[in-house]
Amino acid sequence: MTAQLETREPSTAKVARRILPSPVTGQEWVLGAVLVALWVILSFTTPAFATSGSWQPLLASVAPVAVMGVGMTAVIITGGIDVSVGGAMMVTGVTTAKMLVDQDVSLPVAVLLAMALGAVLGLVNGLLIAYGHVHAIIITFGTANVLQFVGRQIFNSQTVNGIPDTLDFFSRGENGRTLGIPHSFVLTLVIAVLAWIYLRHMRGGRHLYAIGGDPLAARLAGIRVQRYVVLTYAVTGLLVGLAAVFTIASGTSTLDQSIGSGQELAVIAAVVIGGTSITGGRGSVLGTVLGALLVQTVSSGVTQLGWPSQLSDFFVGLAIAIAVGADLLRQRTRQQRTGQQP
Amino acid sequence: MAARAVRALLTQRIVLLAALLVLVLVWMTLLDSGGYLTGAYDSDYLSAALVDAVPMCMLALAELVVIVSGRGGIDLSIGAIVSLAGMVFGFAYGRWGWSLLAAIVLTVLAGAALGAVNGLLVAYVRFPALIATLATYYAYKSLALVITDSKPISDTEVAELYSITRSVEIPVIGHDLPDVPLGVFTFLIPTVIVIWLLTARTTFGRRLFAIGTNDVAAEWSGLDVRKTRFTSYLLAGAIAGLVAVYISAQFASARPDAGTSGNGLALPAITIAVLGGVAITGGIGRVSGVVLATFLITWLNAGILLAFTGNDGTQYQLLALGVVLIFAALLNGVTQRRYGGSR
Amino acid sequence: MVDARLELRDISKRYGGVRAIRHADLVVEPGSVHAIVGENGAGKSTLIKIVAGAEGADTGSMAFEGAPMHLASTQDAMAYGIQTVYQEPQLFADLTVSENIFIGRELTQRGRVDWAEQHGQVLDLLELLGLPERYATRPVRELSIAEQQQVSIAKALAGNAKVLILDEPSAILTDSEIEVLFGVVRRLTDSGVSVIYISHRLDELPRICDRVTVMRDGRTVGTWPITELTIRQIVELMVGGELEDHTEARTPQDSEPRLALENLAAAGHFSDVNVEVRPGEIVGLYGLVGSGVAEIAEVVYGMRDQTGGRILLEGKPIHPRSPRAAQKLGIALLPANRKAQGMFAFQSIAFNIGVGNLSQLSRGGWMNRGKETSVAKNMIDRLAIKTPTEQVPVSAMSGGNAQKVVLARQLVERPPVLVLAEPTQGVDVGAKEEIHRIIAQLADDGTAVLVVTSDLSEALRISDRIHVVVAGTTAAEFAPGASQADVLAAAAGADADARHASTEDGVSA
Amino acid sequence: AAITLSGCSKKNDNGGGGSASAAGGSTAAPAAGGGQKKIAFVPKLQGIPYFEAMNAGGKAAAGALGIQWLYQGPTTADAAAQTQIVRSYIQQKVDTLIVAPNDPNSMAPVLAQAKAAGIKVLTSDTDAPTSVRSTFVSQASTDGIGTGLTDQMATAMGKKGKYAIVSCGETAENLNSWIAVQKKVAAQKYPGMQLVSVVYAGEDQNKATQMATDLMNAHPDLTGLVGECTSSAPGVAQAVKSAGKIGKVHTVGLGTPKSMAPYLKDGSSSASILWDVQNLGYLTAWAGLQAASDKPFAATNNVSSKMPAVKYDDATKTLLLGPPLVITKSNVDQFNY
Ligand SMILES: Nc1ncnc2c1ncn2[C@@H]1O[C@H](COP(=O)(O)OP(=O)(O)OP(=O)(O)O)[C@@H](O)[C@H]1O
Ligand SMILES: Nc1ncnc2c1ncn2[C@@H]1O[C@H](COP(=O)(O)OP(=O)(O)OP(=O)(O)O)[C@@H](O)[C@H]1O
Ligand SMILES: [Mg+2]
Ligand SMILES: [Mg+2]
Repeated sequence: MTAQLETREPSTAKVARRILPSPVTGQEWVLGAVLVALWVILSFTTPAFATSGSWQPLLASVAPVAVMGVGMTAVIITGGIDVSVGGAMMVTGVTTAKMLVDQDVSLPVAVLLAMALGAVLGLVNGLLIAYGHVHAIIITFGTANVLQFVGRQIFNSQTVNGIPDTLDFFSRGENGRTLGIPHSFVLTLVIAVLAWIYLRHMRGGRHLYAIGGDPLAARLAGIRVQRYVVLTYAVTGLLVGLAAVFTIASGTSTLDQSIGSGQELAVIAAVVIGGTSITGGRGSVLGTVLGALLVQTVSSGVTQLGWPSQLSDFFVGLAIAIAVGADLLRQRTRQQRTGQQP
Repeated sequence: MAARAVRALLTQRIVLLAALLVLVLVWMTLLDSGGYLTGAYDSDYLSAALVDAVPMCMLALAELVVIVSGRGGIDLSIGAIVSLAGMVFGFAYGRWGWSLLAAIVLTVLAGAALGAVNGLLVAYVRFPALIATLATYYAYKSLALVITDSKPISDTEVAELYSITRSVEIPVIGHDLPDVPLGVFTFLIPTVIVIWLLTARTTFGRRLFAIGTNDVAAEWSGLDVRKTRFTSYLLAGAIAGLVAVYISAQFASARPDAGTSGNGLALPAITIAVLGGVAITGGIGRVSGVVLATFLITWLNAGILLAFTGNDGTQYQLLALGVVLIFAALLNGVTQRRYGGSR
Repeated sequence: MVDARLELRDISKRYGGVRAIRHADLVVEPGSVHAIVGENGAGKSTLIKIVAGAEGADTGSMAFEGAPMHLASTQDAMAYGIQTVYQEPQLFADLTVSENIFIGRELTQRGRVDWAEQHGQVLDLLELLGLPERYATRPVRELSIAEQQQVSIAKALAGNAKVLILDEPSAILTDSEIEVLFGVVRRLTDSGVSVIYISHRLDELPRICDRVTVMRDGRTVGTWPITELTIRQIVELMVGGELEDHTEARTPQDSEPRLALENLAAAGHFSDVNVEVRPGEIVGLYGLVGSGVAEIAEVVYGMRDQTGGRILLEGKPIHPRSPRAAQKLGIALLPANRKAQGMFAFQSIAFNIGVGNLSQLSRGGWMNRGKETSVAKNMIDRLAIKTPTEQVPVSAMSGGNAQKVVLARQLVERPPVLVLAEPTQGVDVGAKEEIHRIIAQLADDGTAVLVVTSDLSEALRISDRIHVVVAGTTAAEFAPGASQADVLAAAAGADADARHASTEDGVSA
Repeated sequence: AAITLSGCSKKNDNGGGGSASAAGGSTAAPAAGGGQKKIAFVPKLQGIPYFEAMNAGGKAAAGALGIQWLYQGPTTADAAAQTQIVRSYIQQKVDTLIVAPNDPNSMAPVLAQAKAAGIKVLTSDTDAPTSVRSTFVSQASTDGIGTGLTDQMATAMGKKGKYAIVSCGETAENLNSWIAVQKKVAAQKYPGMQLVSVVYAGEDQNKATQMATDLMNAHPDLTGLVGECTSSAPGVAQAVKSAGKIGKVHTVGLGTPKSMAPYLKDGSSSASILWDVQNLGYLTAWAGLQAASDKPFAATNNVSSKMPAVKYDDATKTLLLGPPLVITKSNVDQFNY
């Protein structure tokens, strides 16, 4: 258009004005407030809650869910879903653990290996979904089962014993922390921030939202939809690999077949609590990280308060219902304000 | 003629499933006669394996109902409902000394009530179904454990209930046929018939498929969209309540993790429903497809246990389920483009 | 002589068994506005989708400024400077207007989207189209349909266009918005841009375009300078024959109104709507898109809340709160948007007809399947629906036949009041005729029919009386045979006190 | 379906009948050959060191005793998954079926089916007392384990202070009965010790670690943690180690030697109560063979050179491996599982 219509210099006043919607969504404010409130309440009711001995492990155990959540957020923004992350975590986890034990690989090699393997698994999902024209939930249900099989075959009915402390850098001991924060969580935050910038400020990120909003229109706008879809699953796989590394790092020196089990639901829960729309087109990684923190705070809180540990899932369910309910309510009032009928 | 058969095979899930089922049976029988199996793959074994098919098929039918209702319909909480309703059954029948019939009625009502909560959230509050049922999945699962302090109820009344799922000879013609688990007659067949009648022969079925096909058009046609969707979740809960009774009987104890231990019952049920041709986008799904898919997976699994010794057996079951699901789904994707849609 | 900007030769395109385009040719000159007209389904949209790279042609060749052009994607077309506004707005509801305009070709600086630069350009575009600046940062979800259409246009303008394709941009714009659009189009052509303009509003053509290509049945009938054809000639080329004049006026029964709207209002959409429909009468409610005419039908059918006035049925006030309630009262409605509001796509004809009449087709919740089938068969006969059996899914039917199925759903019970919203939108001439015949037949049988339409020729052709809705109120009433020009003028708000029957020749296509 | 259904039904011929497909079945395992007895064991869960060590013991017995040892476990610790496997073993016409049931009551009906099919039925590791099982192969008495754990905990904690238990499956029968004994013993012998909490982490090590951490935070004066199963025992030790509380919080648990070795050596775990799991597997296989050969158990049995005097209690029909073993850093390296 610039050729035909002389462009005005954007005045500084206009640029200064809010160009994008606010960087933090309403859902994220609510979540942040709820988290702070919970932390305050817990600090008063269980004195040890506010100590480093409490929040360091909490952050370390949030890291895997949150880092996978970053990928899952992107996947769900495009209108997809990945229920195979648990299986992928098992496969990457056991492979990495075996490499650590048998080959004595170094930290960078182990991390790269885990991420590369995860990315390959994600790539398979992505290719099947993008080019198979099948709904993501169906494909990933299928690959979840296949990955469970593959993981167990690699385990070969044994646990992986004597995992060396190569990965300690990520969360264990003094050199596993900076300013008291476990490196796994620091890295998760770094990745979340990068993802946030990508999703908010880079072309590719905006295209993911467009794809989730209307894939056909996205194609007509010249967006290579299939390529992006493949990419998001591959990146999710890559982050699953990293999450597997975190899990090994914060775990015991043995790895057993329970690794990854139930993670898909935990990750999806964190994403939806964070305000990402399950139908695609809307969402943010910041909310996902907060969602993961909320879930872990709730279950830790229940144990620390001395309530039956079986109750923690009840509160997780409640948290999902309330968080998403609040989001729905806000959307509805906004719609009413703008006078639109659904 | 051949082209038509191929087309039917590719475009009609029922035909594909039937062909796969025959393939599995023939293949396993061949393996058996070739001496590659560790036990006989015979009619007695297949019939005994139906014990597991009963709850699986019933829950897959429950998923059919909610998935067909559309707008992202799905019920992740169905296994948790089985757990929680099962505890209700355990209390009523095992502890409070209710009669069996009264206890069953109460359990089904409890299941329906738990399903109604999902229905309320999804149909009236307009939660996405995946989220609503994820939330109730966590909540119900937790409550089931908390209310009995995690202990199963296996008082003698419950333990003796096993009799309603044992194998029986089919009357009159049954002598030369294998005994069939009683649950097939007392639970599965009635449920299949009821769901089939509901979906294919009643106005509820018409409304259900209508809202699943096109929510907006259903509203414009004067249908009560919300009530219909609500009812579908309630119905799924009621079926789960019935499954809770069956599982309590089959395992002679009401366990608080009956539907949630391991991978739980919900994900396999959804998988079977999808394999049976229920479209995840709503509006498409047939009872016969789900029944065939259940039989396919049950008998494939039973065969795999005889074909692979050691831990491999159960591991290959996972592989088989995953591969069959992906294969069927991809095939559908292909046919949708080539033949313009399959039903 | 200079090469044409765009040259299409012998283009054909099939969709399964449908031959959407057959051996079509199109030559577009630089700096001109080139109209493409044709009946619904003639292949206009398909043709421009091929030019836009959204669909591939099966045969034929394309050239751009003399050089062969091969398009594998919309991106390829955009690289040539071919920008398209599709018939259905292709926008992303959760993204802002600003983002929508630049989606797929964001301006970037060091990898990051340059929001400031984009924003500056968006403000210019909004100003150009007469939209408020504050829209730039609003999610598209919060805009009206017409505003969304304008955003689509802005989106096409933001690209460096050499060819701008507008597929029915005016269908949902108001007159003043159309004026703005025309201004933009003229500025573009002045700077050498070619504009391909598709419209069903033939009266616009002389004002804006230089040449016109007529399509019929997937073929390009020919291309003429617009000055060489009258509108009537264009219509005849479109339908491929002489125009027959509209049907003779029917004589409505003289009785009390069955349906009466008294000062009916829905806040934000319309107010002071006054209409009466007698048994056996067909009343047209004509208004441009956005005039509030569509919302009137929604209120009568209980889909939208009324905020003032009264709806009287047989003289008694009613308050339908849902379509269900409206149906119980005896009001049936054919929705405007067949695909979204009417069709159960992959379900059978019998299902589609039966689902709106479940209480008649069932007892105690049990479907009477024999009756369902026989009713469907009966309807197929009555409405002359072309289908081998009643089990065919409506998704496999043509537009006109699918529309008849949706209509059939409302006619099973011979409703006392029938509201038809855009009854022939997206329907062929032949089917249109038949649907009009069916409507007349219904009226003859005593139904009170209210036709809500934005298609003037249709309103003129089938109504016994026409109310024109302007800016949300019933502004004028016309008797049958009114001239198109007068009604249009009234609709545009020019002559509010027109209650006369002119005999000037009106075009009724 | 017609193909399989057309074969005649064999419901009334419990073995010995020699039907066509039974013959097919036996050729499937040519190694079985002559009179080798088929002894099948169904663990609660596959792939965990405990049951895989039992499997190793069973395999050793197979070589020594000339039996065919079959082992197949479910992928999740789930009663339903176990019954499928049991059914397939019934179909394979094994001679003896031995089960470590996830839920004893749930297993009872299908065990009855196995017995009706002429198969000898035993339980091992976890009993199903209400079932038709003829013998229970017990690793150690419930009292022995509960007392052992409590004694070790008391020693480590100095017989006083607060402690907590991180258990696994909420519904696991044997874990719950051990916990009951622990509570009783502690109340009687160690009044200074106070059990503050019992939490359930499932079969998930990481969850056990997290819960143990939460417990230490909730009770800053906590000095003891019990890991009640093989996945939570290393989990609680890891939690103590990560929290830097070695020496302040003591842990004991039911852990397999290899997984506990690093923790025993660095002091984050004081002791692991277990038994020689491979011997238990061997004993299980041996008991299976005895049952299959219809040989009764003596009050004291010479099973192998390692197990010269295994006691049998006729009243409870229990074969007892022996007293529990206390694994500490001094003897942990003697085990290879
Ligand atoms: N994706 C498709 N698949 C199958 N048939 C199609 C498809 N798109 C269009 N058609 C068919 O191609 C023909 C031409 O359609 P097209 O949309 O080009 O018409 P049009 O001239 O733009 O009509 P309108 O004025 O209603 O917009 C019609 O018969 C239509 O049904
Ligand atoms: N969007 C679409 N997707 C798939 N097929 C379509 C689509 N639109 C139209 N068709 C197919 O195109 C065929 C012709 O459509 P079209 O609307 O041109 O019919 P027609 O011959 O004009 O009939 P009628 O006179 O009833 O309108 C239909 O049979 C239908 O199957
Ligand atoms: Mg068009
Ligand atoms: Mg048509």
